[in-house]
Amino acid sequence: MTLDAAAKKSNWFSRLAHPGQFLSWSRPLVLPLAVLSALLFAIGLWLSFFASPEDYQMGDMVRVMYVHVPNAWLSQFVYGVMAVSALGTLVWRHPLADVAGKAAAPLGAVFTALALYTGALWGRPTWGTFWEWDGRMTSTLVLLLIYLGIIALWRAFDDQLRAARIVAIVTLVGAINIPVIKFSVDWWNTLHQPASIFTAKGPRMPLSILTPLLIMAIAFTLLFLTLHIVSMRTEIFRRRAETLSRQAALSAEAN
Amino acid sequence: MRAFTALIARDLRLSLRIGGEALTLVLFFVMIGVIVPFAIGPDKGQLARLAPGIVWIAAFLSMLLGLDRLFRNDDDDGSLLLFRHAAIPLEAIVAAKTIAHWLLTALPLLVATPVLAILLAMDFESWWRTTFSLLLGTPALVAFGALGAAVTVSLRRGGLIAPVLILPLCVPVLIFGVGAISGGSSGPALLFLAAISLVVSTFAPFAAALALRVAGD
Amino acid sequence: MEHAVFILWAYLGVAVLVAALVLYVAWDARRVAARLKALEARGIRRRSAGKAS
Amino acid sequence: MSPSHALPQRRLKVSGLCCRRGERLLIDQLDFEVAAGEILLLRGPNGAGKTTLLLALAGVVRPEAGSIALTGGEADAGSMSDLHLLGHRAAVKPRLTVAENLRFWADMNGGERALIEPALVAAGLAHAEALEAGHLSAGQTRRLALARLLVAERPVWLLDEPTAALDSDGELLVGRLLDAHLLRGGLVVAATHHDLALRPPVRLRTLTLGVPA
Repeated sequence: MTLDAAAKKSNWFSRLAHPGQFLSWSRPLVLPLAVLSALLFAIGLWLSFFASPEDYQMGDMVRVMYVHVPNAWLSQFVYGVMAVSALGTLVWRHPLADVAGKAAAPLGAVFTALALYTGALWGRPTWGTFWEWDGRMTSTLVLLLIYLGIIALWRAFDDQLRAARIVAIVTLVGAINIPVIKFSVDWWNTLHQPASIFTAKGPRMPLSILTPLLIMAIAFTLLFLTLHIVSMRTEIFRRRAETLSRQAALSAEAN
Repeated sequence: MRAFTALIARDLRLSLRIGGEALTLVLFFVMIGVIVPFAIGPDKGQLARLAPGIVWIAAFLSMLLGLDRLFRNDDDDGSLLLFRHAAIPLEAIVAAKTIAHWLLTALPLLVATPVLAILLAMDFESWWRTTFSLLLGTPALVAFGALGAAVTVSLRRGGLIAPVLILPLCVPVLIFGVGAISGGSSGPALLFLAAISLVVSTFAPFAAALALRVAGD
Repeated sequence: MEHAVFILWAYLGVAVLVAALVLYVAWDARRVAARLKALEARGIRRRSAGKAS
Repeated sequence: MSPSHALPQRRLKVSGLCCRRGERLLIDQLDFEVAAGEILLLRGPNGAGKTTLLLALAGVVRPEAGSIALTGGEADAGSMSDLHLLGHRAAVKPRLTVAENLRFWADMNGGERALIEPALVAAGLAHAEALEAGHLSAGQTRRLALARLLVAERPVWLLDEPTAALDSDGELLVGRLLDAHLLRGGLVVAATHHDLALRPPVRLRTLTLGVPA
């Protein structure tokens, strides 16, 4: 039995990922990201409302797609971010990975809820129902439940260091659900349409619809990145504040 | 191997000696079968149609009920700490405890399904299918349950949060479990169910053991 | 625009929830920063403050 | 006790060990070595990190920095089953009899069932063999926990307050067990407030852990 605590690597990544370093390099990023995101939202919204044609099949309901698809994409992307953070927590025991995972969970839950909400509103006129137990909707609902479970688990622990590693295990196990969502449309084909952007033969939609969709997707992704960075900074500050107040309590006891 | 079987034997013996635990679980399982006709009305045809799903839900809830005991007792009296230094790795210990838990919580339910079948007006064919699908599916439920129990072992209010965590993971088991019962093309669903059980009960001990190690740190 | 109601509700719901999220994140950031500042103003310093920031 | 054939020789080497519990750095840059046949006593006030150090040595708590090496085995792997940990909690099941408890741990830790009887005699529990462990007193439960160390022979013992809850007879018992273990080439790290009743030619060292900052 030989136990060696991991030697500190000092490559560029671990230096950038040090919480203190992260605080200083992320600060100037927040405003530009927020502005860029807002700008893209303005363009995207204008395009999707006024400058895009009606779909020959879906009619004007195509406009719901411009908010539905980005949220659906984020619901899975954010989980991907959490899964990578979980690996960072378990394998490299990186404190910033804990923070990234914790900050992402509520954001992911909101985007997943929005994906379900817009999906329901899209489903009513096109399929005649708000909710159908088809593969993709069900697995997205399951994803929302997983997000909520993870948030509950974070809150149940007092010791955030231990919480980080245990939540990481749950996050990785829950990641099984992501491929299930991805393939559910093929396995369990009921109502939801199959993939139409990332297919082997390239996008299956005209440029006039693809453009606003992509712009909206990028805008939403930038919004997530902005919020994620801010939440991570908040979480780091929160941990510092907790350390300080514990210290204050200890020194008050000593006096 | 001796340690593996000794652990299973101990858990079984403890449960039998304390007594009543398996019985309580069976009672709970059957009571769901008693409650349902009150809730949806005693129409035999409707009951028979819903029966397989009700049996699965009853099995699922019973499994959640017994979950907290899986590691809690051994954690409280310090056994869990010593298991790290046993002759077999912690993963094998989790596997042994999971098997014992399956024998104590799932097997009695399988034995009790005939009672439920009569209460819910199931015919022989659908009873047989239900029992077989439970036999194939419960290992996955128990394995996910072990993971949930391991993750929450260091939490005092863990009993509440473990079901919330594993419930979404168990959804595919329920889908294919019930799918295997409803006639017609039940073959693929049964295969899927068996595959899920096999995969989950293989990898869950590793994840659960990891969680137990973290919890002790 | 035969489905204007649904489209409107979809965009409205998304706008409201996203706005709520943004406001919450901003509010949380301010609150925590204020708390940290208050603690530091009381003269409490982290032992590793020198090397960390 | 069974005839005193020698135990496998082990050497415990700790260097630059740092352990953190929550926010506090309990153990800071600790170095020591314990050889076969030696006992190391850990001293220090409550909260000084004695239990944490034992847990770190047992591989339960992961150290923040530094290394713990247990050498002398055939291979480094599997050395988790080289050691016995005796903690505050007895790991005794009240609804199993005394003998069943011991048999379980003998099986679990790869010991021999033939050692159960001698262990019960050595721990002074021979008369209580068929009793459910729940009926034992606190001191007797402690004796049962000590007997667990005897049913599976392992060279390294990590003991946390081994004499807790024991009467003076029990303290002598701990002394006898430790003497025999050390004589056979065992290695002991024990956290204790009491002086252990060890027989004089003993290779004893003491490590006093600091007061918490």
